[in-house]
Amino acid sequence: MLNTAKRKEMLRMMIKVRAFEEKLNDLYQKKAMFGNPHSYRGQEAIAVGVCSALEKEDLIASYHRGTGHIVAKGADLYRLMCECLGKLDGYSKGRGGKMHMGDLSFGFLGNTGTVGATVPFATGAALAAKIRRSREVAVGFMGDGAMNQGVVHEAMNFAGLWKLPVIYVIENNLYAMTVSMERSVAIKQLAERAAAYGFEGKSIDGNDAELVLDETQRAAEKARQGGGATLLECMTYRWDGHFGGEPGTGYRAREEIEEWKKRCPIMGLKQKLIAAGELTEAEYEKISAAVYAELEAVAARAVAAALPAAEAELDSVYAREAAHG
Amino acid sequence: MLNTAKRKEMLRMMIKVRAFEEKLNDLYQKKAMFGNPHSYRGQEAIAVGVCSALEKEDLIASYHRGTGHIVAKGADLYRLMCECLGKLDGYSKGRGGKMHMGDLSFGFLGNTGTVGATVPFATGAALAAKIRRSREVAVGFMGDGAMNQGVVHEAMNFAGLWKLPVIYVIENNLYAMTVSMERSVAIKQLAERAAAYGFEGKSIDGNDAELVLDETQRAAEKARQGGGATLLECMTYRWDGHFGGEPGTGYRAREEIEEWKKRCPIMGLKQKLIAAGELTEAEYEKISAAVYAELEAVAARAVAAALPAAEAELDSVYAREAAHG
Amino acid sequence: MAKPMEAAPATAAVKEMRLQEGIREALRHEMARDKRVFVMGEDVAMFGGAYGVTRGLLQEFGEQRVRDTPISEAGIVGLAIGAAINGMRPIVEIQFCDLLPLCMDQIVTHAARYYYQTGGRIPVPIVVRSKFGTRPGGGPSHSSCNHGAFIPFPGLKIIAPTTPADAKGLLLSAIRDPNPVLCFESHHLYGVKGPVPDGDYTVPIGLAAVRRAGKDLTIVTCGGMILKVEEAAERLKEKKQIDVEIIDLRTLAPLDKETILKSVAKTKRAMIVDEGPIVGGLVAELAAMIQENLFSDLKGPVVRVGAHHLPPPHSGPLVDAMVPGVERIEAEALRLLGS
Amino acid sequence: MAKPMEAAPATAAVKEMRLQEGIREALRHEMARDKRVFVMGEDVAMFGGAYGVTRGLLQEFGEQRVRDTPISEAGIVGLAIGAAINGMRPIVEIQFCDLLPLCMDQIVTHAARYYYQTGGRIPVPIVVRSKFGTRPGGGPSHSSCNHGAFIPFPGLKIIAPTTPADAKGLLLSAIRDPNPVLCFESHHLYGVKGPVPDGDYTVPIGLAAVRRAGKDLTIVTCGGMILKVEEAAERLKEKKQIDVEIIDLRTLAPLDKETILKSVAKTKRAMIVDEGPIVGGLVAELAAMIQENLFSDLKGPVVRVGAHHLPPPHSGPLVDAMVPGVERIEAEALRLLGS
Ligand SMILES: Cc1ncc(C[n+]2csc(CCOP(=O)(O)OP(=O)(O)O)c2C)c(N)n1
Ligand SMILES: Cc1ncc(C[n+]2csc(CCOP(=O)(O)OP(=O)(O)O)c2C)c(N)n1
Ligand SMILES: [Mg+2]
Ligand SMILES: [Mg+2]
Repeated sequence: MLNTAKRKEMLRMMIKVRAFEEKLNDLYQKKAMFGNPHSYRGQEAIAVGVCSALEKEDLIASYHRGTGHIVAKGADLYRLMCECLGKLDGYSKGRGGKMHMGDLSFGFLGNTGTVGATVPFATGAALAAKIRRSREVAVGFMGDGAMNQGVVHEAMNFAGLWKLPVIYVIENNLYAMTVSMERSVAIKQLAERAAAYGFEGKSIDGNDAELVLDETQRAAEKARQGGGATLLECMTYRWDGHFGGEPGTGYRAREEIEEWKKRCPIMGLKQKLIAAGELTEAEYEKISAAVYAELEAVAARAVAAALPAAEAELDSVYAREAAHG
Repeated sequence: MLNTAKRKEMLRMMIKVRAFEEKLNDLYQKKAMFGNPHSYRGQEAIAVGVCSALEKEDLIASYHRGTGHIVAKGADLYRLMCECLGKLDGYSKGRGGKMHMGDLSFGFLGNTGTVGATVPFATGAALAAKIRRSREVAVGFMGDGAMNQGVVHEAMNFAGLWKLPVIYVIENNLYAMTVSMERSVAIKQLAERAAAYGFEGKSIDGNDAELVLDETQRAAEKARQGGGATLLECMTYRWDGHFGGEPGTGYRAREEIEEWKKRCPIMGLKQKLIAAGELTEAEYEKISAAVYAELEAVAARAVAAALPAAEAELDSVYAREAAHG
Repeated sequence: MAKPMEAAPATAAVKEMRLQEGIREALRHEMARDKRVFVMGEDVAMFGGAYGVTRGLLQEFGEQRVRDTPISEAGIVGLAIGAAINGMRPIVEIQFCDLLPLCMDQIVTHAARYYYQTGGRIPVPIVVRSKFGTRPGGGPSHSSCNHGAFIPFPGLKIIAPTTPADAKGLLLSAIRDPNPVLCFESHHLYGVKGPVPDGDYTVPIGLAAVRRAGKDLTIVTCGGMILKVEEAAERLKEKKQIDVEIIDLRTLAPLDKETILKSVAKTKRAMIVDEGPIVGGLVAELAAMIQENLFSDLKGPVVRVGAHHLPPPHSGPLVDAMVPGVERIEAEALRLLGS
Repeated sequence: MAKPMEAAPATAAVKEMRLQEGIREALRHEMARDKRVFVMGEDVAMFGGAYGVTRGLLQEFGEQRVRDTPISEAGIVGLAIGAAINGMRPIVEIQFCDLLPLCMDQIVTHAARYYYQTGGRIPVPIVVRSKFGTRPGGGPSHSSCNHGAFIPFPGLKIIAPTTPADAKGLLLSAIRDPNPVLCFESHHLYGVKGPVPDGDYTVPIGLAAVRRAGKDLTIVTCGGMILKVEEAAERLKEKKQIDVEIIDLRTLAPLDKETILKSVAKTKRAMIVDEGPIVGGLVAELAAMIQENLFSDLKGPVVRVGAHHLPPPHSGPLVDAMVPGVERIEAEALRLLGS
């Protein structure tokens, strides 16, 4: 079992992930951001559980609902917030927005708004590790809806065939935008599909951060030993609408939403820690307050930051220097 | 069990399918055809078993190795041969060649040279039947290699989700061009993938025409009853090279080729019929001779047929009349 | 080619509605008229489409003919092709045109070539609707204008309605057309209102519309850019007494050369304004075609005004700099007119 | 931009080989020099590629770096992108360009935009090799020329070598380039022989080559068409004393405007000859660009000579009618020259 420090750090990180979403939504409501947020609230245990199991050199690929993964993998909150707001200080200089980023300095392969498109990136990153015998493991995050994209099928077949050190993490929040899983596939659990590619698939409680961490560690260990790919289907739920401005109630029953909110990943870990005498209410409040305060400061700076100069970026499309030095 | 007449008809059709391949290869060697043949020799039991199980209104979609399916579904040999030779009398007026045809008059949805691309056509044809409650069943033929195409994955998921009246027939001849199945997927049998889409998958001896017919009938019956899709993986082997001019020996052991030739689908059914006293050697020779004679006549006519006039076809790309009258 | 019905048939009643609703009118009208027509796409049924275009269709026509799909663009188009071959008239929605490359093979290699490659035996009457338009917050995967990228592929028809009435009339033509038709719907125009005739009428595919008559300069454009071009034309008139003739393509393939060349032959100066990339695509084809046909009449080069050759950016100022604005259109026009 | 190395470095020995082998030379040279380089594609390892380009690489570099793949074009390119992001230099073979639409999304929306959309943090140095060229027997799915269709998409570099020496030099530039590079290899040129210098040299991307000097007319072309254009030029010289200047683009994106415009400014007449479609694509961009820049110098319109706007047919006579032949090139040139 994990030591107290690690468990508290995971709790703190989940609060951070959620606080970021809440602050971003706040700025969105105030029309301070370009585009829409895709709230990660409710799914925090997955990003935090997975990233807490990884080592520094390990890599993740993300998708449209990516802010949670990016925060959990160790992004600088100010630069991330700036990117959401289209500011020059953003990771992508405001060019990409939160759906289009990437920075290897914290092991982030990148994300994009095209569902499923980055799954082969994680797979290819794992292929690179295999070819040059380096230790890193790659994680491909995706939503349940991505499992019906052709390129995801193709990528997973490669991973099984070549025993690549990759972990596929499906965040099954039961809906792809407004379409429920029952209306997208004819199987009970998406983890069943791993068998079609010749590797292990497992469906787990995605709201239990420690469980997610354990399973990720097992999968990463196996990958480093040459055991190949693993698919982890993490069952979870998105608390908010699909994106900002979409309430998420037109196609989901209020009871269902309430039911899932009772299984809050943060509250779950908090109660465990308190029950185990490793945390007090007061301590929790202190941690939480500190995180939210940090976000306030970050947001204030990001709002004040400069937008990119219109003309400056116009020939930014070709890389000049030889790649990787 | 099938009656003698039907069994003999299947035998005759398999000979016809093979004779067509042999005649086409002959013309190819003589440089009488444009492009290359993709010989179907060795796989005759699949095309004939499947098509013998279908009713007139049922539909098939084919692929690059399609001449066998086209003959078995009832194409006119002269027009098919003309198409191979790029003649104006061809089904596609010489525009498409044998890889690009389609004619609903004998239930042929069409084929194309893009591996896997017609699998969604069979699926969509089945969707049409479901929406308007018509009786026809659609068959999607494909090679083993097609199972790793994204669009095939997407189409099969639709079929499972919507319980469409479609039958997927994988002709698993163990190789995709020069790449063996072991070097393409990490599973033992491709039929296992049906589970990922929520319908039944079965791996059977693809060189036993009667077995193929039985399984196809079961699947078609089920489809007509609203039971949805079935995947039939028919294990078989291609006797010749991938296409004309490619010997097929650079990546396959001679022993393997010889082994499979011993399991000739035509000889198999012939022996059964003789053993059952339903056929004599002499009778067989008579049937065979008649078929080969027919092919000689067809080829002679096709060779003598006119090529399309160069300019005539230049604005043939848009359909003028409203579709379907 | 038949004369287009520019306005309501004298008899028909007219309703004011948004372009989005004009499209829906066409879908409803044809689904009621023709049992072969059905609609499928991501979130089109229960939710009524990401932009509300298909709202109410599920309730009116039922789940057999209005279908939510998994996230499988290539499969969606592929199934539509198969259903069309088997006698149906599928209409699919691809949520935005950045996703068209996912079904590119099915569209350009199969749907577009099927009629030709079957010797004219099998037409593929499908309609693929998608949204285009570059806007802040969309970013590189959600905000493209790739309408021009489909022009080099034979066998496709491509439309881009700019008024609610055209939207209904062009969609009806598209659904009834025996060929695959791509319909590009502008993000900038969904909300634009205008009169739409009741009942059955079509706007023929292949016919451009002269939106403003002028003698000094012809500006050819399509989709959302029409708004900026019209404003620029107003300014040029006010400030400099320049009379701009505006041609709204409405159909991108096949191009209405007759209307375009007639106008340029008159004004002797042509400018192409498009939200798509300045390199390749629509602006290139139009400029090349016009100078090929009217070289000796032209008083200046055919000028291309398009988006800078970049992925669509996320941040507002970057988008503003990339996409042609009224000022840029105005400035280019003045440059061309040498004033 | 650095001067291209048109010929062997004075020192280097020269070997006569086919274009196909020139490509292989580049792959071997760079795989030996740079451990990050690896090759994958359908049938490229054990079989040596559908056209033999990668023959022997498996034996020389082993199965880790030379990989046969399943039939998964989008996956192949997607994995290449991921491997490139993680520090490798993947070279993938897509068996023929008709299959590029299957990986269109990965190429144009992701590989091409990644550097931009990550704020310049992550380049994607991949090379996608594919065959183009229309020939009898290929038919609508196996015989396309869609090289021009990629021009509207920012972030890509596109090359099309026509000599064995260029093939080696351009491929070496492509593999070392930090951007995604599409390499179109002509079916008609694989077998063409020529001298190839030993050792390390590059032909820079972005530089066209003047293959024949002339004063009367500039013909811009690329890929397999070079053979027909050179023959037409010979005939025009013999029959009519017409001096044609031939520009072989070698790089389709970014275009070498300098070389093209310099030539046309001199000859005052330009013709674009391409195996791709006459509508849209490469011929349109070049015609539009040239008239935009040299309108007042031109003595006639920029003439486009391309394939008729059809899917590539199967039957010989149909292919001959569709693809520009020497006669058509010659006739168009005479028409443009008014003789
Ligand atoms: C390929 C593709 N198709 C459609 C869309 C539009 N879209 C954006 S998010 C989304 C739903 C994704 O669902 P899921 O993969 O389950 O992720 P979630 O949003 O639930 O986290 C859709 C359809 C897209 N971005 N990309
Ligand atoms: C999408 C696609 N990729 C690659 C090719 C080139 N190619 C033609 S046939 C073939 C092998 C097909 O193998 P399989 O599906 O098993 O059919 P078989 O030839 O064995 O009958 C390949 C790779 C193609 N035609 N289409
Ligand atoms: Mg989901
Ligand atoms: Mg096979």
